[in-house]
Amino acid sequence: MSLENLTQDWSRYRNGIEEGGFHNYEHRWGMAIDLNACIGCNACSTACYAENNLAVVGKERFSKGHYMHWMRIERYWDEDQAKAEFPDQGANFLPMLCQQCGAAPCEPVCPVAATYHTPDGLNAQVYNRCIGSRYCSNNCPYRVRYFNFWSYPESAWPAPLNLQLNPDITVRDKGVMEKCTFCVQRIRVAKDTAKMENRKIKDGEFTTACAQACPTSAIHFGDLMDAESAVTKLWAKHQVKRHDDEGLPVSTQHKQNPALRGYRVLEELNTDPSVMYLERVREELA
Amino acid sequence: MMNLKLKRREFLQLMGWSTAGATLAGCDLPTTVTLEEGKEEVVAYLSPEEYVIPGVGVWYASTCLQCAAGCGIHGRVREGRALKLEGNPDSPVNRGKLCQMGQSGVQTHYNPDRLSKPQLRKDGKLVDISWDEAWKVLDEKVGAAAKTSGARVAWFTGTVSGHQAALIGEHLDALGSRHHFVHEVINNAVGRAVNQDVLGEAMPRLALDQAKLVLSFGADFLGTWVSPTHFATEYAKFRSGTRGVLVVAEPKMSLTGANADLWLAVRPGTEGMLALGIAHALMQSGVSVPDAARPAVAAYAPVKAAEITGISAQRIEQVAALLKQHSPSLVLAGATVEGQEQGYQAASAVMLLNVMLGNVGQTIVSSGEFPFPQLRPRTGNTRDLVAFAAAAKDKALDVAFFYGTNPVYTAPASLGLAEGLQNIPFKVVLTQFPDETAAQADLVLPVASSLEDWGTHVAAYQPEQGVITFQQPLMEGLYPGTPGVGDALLKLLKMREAQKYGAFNDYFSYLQNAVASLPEQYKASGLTNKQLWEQTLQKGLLTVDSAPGSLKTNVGEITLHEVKADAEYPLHLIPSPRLGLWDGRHANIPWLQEAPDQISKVVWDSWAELHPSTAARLGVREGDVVEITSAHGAIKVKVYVFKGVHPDAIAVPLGQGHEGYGRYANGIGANPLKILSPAIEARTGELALYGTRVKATRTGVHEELVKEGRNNISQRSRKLVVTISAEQFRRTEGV
Amino acid sequence: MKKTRRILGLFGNFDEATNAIYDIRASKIAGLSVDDVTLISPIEHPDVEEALGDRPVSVQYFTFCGGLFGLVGSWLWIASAQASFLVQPQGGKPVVTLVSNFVLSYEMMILGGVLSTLIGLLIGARLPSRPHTLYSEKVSLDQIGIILELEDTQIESAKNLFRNHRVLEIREEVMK
Amino acid sequence: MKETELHHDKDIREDLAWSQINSDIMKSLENPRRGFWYTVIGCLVLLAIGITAEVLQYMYGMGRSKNHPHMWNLYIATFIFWIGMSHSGTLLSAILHIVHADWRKPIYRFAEAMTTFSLMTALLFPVIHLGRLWNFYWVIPYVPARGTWPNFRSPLSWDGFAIMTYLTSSALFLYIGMLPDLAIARDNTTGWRKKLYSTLSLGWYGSDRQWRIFRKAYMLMAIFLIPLAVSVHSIVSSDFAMSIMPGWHVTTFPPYFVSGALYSGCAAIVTLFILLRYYFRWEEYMTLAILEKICKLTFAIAMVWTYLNLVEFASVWYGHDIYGKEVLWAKMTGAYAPVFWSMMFFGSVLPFTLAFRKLRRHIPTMMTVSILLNVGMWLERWMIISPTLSQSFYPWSWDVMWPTLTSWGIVLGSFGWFGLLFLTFVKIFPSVSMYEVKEMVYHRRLASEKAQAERRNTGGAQPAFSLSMRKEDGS
Repeated sequence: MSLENLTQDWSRYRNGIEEGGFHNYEHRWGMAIDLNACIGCNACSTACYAENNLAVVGKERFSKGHYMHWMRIERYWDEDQAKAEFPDQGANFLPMLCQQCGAAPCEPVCPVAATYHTPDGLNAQVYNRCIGSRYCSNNCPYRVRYFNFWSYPESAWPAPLNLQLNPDITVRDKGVMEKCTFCVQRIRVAKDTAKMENRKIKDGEFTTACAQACPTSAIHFGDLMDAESAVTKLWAKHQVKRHDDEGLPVSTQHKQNPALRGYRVLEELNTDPSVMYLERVREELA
Repeated sequence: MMNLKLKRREFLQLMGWSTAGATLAGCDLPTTVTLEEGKEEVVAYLSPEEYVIPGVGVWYASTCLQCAAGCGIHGRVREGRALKLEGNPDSPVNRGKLCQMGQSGVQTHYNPDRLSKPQLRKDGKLVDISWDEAWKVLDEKVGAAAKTSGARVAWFTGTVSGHQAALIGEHLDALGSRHHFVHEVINNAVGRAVNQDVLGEAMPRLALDQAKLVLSFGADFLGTWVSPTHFATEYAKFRSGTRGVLVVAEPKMSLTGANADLWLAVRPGTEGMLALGIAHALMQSGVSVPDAARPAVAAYAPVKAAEITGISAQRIEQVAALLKQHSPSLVLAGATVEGQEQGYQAASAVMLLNVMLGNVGQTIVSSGEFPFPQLRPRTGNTRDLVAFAAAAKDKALDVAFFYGTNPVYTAPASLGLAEGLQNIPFKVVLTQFPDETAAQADLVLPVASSLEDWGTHVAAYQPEQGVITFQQPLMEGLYPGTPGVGDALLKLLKMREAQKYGAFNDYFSYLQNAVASLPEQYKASGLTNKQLWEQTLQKGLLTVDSAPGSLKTNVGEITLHEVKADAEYPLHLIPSPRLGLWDGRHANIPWLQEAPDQISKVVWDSWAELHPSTAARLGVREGDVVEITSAHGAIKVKVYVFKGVHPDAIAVPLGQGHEGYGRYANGIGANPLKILSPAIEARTGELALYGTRVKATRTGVHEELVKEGRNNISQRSRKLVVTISAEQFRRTEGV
Repeated sequence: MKKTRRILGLFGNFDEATNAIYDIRASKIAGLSVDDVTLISPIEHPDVEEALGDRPVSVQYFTFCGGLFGLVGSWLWIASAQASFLVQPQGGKPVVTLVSNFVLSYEMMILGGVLSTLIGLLIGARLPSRPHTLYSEKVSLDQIGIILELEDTQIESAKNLFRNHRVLEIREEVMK
Repeated sequence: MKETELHHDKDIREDLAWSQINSDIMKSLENPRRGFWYTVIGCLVLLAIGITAEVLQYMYGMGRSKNHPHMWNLYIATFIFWIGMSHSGTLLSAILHIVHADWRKPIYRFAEAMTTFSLMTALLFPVIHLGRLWNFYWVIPYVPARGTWPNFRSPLSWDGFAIMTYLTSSALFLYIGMLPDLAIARDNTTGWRKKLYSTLSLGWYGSDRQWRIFRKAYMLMAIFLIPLAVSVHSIVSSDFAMSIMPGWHVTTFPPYFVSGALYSGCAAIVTLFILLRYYFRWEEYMTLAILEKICKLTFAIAMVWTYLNLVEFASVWYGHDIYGKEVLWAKMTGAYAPVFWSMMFFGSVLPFTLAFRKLRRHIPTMMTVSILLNVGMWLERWMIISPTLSQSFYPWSWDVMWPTLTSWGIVLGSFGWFGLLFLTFVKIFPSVSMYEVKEMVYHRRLASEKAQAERRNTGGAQPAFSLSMRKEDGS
């Protein structure tokens, strides 16, 4: 390590501050999930199981919270209907996955830097480096990190079920934390293909398993650095801004039009999520 | 050229293309068909070619058989293994999307409990035998039956269509039998009957995206009704732009109900009265009522309907007003309406609303007639189950083939099917898994999974006109020797009519020939047969346009009787289907067992949904085990207290309670179908699945109900899901 | 003249020993200064040490340097480790994070201080070593010893001086 | 009667002969009461249970003891408990040393040993709780093979630094303070013990030079140890305070942790004080007067802890942070409410027994109370961790969890481990500082001499006290 190297890195860091971020991002993967369209059907969750080699844990372990679904559908009932006899507006469904926070609370607490930020803006988990202190999960406000409490490779895929495992990614062993990766294996393939063909990644060229499966197309995935991508346009349309867009403090949202539906979950915690939700819409019939 | 000398009509019938009297041009039949490498991402199947690069997945188009909706799929194959299924964007049914059941096709395929060897009952026990022996036994037994009375041979299947249906038909014809029983628990047979009678078409196209308001009476079109994935894609359009309003009236909240703008907990069995009440309110506001229905409508003023249904008169009037305001609308009747003893009448009352509101022709349009009757889907129902049980009891059958259905599991105990089966001397079950029916079989023939097999399918609900979807193997069979269903059928046919089918080595060549002999008018011009075959496999489907007809509006007389209270059995049992386990056929798929139910979020279990007031009356809370007793049996289920169920109802989901369906399904929960009464829908002869009365009693046992998010049903004033009004949405994003 | 002899006198209490040292200080024995006196005692005793006069102790310099080294060294070490491990930018936080480095440097300052104090102690106290050849086990019990380094000629007067102060035991040896 | 009471009120009798001190203390290396051996057997059994549990957990996975979202609970709670335990020994010893409180002298040695051993026990827990404990060394900032350093931002790696520093420093402090006693042991033993003590005493012979440097170095270490001890527990608290979780992200956590640590440490000193006094018949050294002093100190710290508790509640209450308030409310009324109120009772009400002289001097009562206080402190650690994990920002994941048998087994094992270490220590090393007790006796004697002289009011020469007066009297 030369002194020059050190100072260069320092200057990069300093410049990063002025620009409002610490990376020279090429891509910044992001999502928009339209709760007006989401019907809570679980297709995304199953797609995630198929794509990402998620283990099925069984009833007993599920009851202890040892489940591994990176994508889960939460279902809430309206609070103001708590006293009503029937829920007269249906349920509130919320697909919840890793929010790939820009200022992720899980990242700085890992003692071995197994969870870190990629230059793509992803919140990555290095399985091989993980020692399983589970601090990241404790510090995740969304509780979207899942821990391999057991050795699932031994139990979750009795032959020939194991033939279904996606060879593009690993099967995690016991003692390792895992979570949604925005289907990083697909991102890799798309990047490599684009590089080989000497072009930029096209919007819609690939998508995550959940977005692909969603019957109502409620999930939109794309590159927030690509001004032409559908996701960027949705974010812009709903006036939701990232931390680095204008160097804003994360929680400061300058929505000129508060009627627009974009928001991010637990935004007030300054985690700067990469997933924007669009508010659910219901007819006011009561 | 084939050596076969057949009359053209006979030949077309052989290939499944017989039509009602059309004359056809000649056709050239290829002797051999080869496939070229796929030029696009989606390619035709063949054993590894140069486009198969280790480490790079190749996608093949096929058809999903997890339910009968006929979604097109793309399967990702790498190193000879099928890895993942996604929707086929070319399919008009699912437009590139796929539900969780469809995606779980890989787990059906790779299921560790799959059978690999045929089994024969010897000395009362099923023992593994060789394939040769299996075919020999089959030939002997069926041959013997054919000699005495071929009419005593029956097929008992789930919904089948395409060339599979054609071959089953051929097989029965060859034997001189007419016994093709088609059974599905989750069906819309009564609705089809109503459609047929009122509209003149059993399954017209429903333009959900054109509707401004959808009023669903228990039609869970996002979950389990007809073609859920298709309707979900349509729902997205319905909810964007001007944003349609969704009103759902049902006794137990379904997935569709959970997405409603207005959910009405209607008293079980009174949906027809509610529809008539709404019709009455519409009539009062000046909407004309067809003459035949007028007495029925007049009898149910909103106040009276309110009394019967438990929905307030204001609500009824509000819904009527909404229907008038948002035109065109679409009114749907689902299983809770149809599954009553007067289900046909109730569904007619619902259809009446469509007629009154002028939806027929706008949001309900003709889908035209599928040109090839042989390939048309034989849609499942429960009438055939009743009939089959009766035939079995009457010792009317000697040989029965079972495929694609598990009647021993789905039949109510009161039908006495399991005992009846004892009267059938030779039962052949074609199945992937050892299931409850296979356990009763005399010969169990393992068949290839849907990812190993060839096939053509025609969906009962055609969103666009006439589509034959193609199924092709994504990989080599896991268990060599296991035949595809088509291969097995061909083999059976060859035993009977060797001269007719001898030319086809296998189902693959049969299908190739079938495509090649497709009547010219349905072929895209300028394609050779080879190109046509490849293109068909690449797209996964073949479009056979047929001119749409026009729909009638023949509303008949509607007579509804009051639903009487039952003092001994005060509760209505709702055997509610789940998008996931479906009718129980997917209970052996670990992903689906572990996927929380969309509404209750319970995993790996059965539960009984009880309204808090009912639960309080019984003195039970969540996790308490109750015994649900009908006049025909009892089951024990854990309670799930839930406001989305009518106080007079107790809902138990379908799918669990298996006894012989592999490691993931056995010993979990209970099967509510078992305790159903054999009540019959008066007009159609269908089982009234929702007409069983039960009582629930505490057992004093308490077990944890395993579910997600168990400690919270509300957001606790956090901004997780935010709801805004549709008015605001239309202002900012409306079209 | 070369000091060739060592003599140990054991005393029953501190007063006698103190007085004996004062006597030596007062040059009761020609050519013997207080610098030739080593006191060995079972407990530390500031009064006796007063009699011996100032003898410099330098362990605090070790401590200071060690603490400073711990502080600065660990800061540089951690900062350079962070700067060369660029995968670390995390949670929207900079590469070299002041807060955590402050905490770690603080700990390292203490560790450096403690370790160098130990080193200072060992160097200053000439440890580890063998116990003094004239060492008596009674010193670890309840007696106080005075060791003098003497020329041959001074032996007798030293013994007399000890005896004047009720010495309990006298040992002597020839230095090599 | 009156005289004996008066006698007991002294921290130590000034007429103890130095040689008797040596022999009384050195006897502890040879013949304790039988109860000592029963305790050793008990500890071995506990350790065996712990090892069995750990082996099971290692083989099958963390699912035997942990749940989502309770990623930490019993292990980290017990980790904090042991860290806390380690605080009193060295910290009190250092503070009392600086202020020249003589009554520290008979009790500081075992208290420091307790520090070192409870740290060694505490260190096990972060390793045991790792999902892949065989990779624990990745936390250590060794020269990296692939350019992978540990994450210096993580409070967990701060923990590593702080605890290693603390363990090194307190072990050294213990060792340095023991040097003169090791020399005594060397002079009074034979065989392997002699060899051992000869090596360990480094050739200490008590010259004035050695004593001067020793005094200074010991004082410097004591000065370092005070901020160190405070910082260590602050850093442990930052595992929580530096997170964003409601109920953890609390500014009062560092002092709260430190006070809790001192509290449990003091209570543990009382327990061990009573045990050692009993095992080794050290009534002369571990006097009731000293016990009373520790008890008073414990009481004071209990009140500080209570106050900080209340301040934490109040600051959450005034803060209007709904998440924090929810957690606080859940602590008081939720599933863990029985634990919470037991903690409040043991931590804030029970110490009032220490305010009564009669009770303070009643050994069985003090034994019971001191153990219960530590139970209370253990519950406090549980209450710090679990309510936040069971109920944080995300209501969907709320869940209550209780420890499993496996985790209880490992916790029991840690007590066995600590016990064995400690019992081994007291059999090998003098657990009362002989040289300092001599100092103490000497100082008291000088003081009483002075007082007598003043009483007599005469200017004449004083008869010199012999250091071995009592022995002479006896002969």
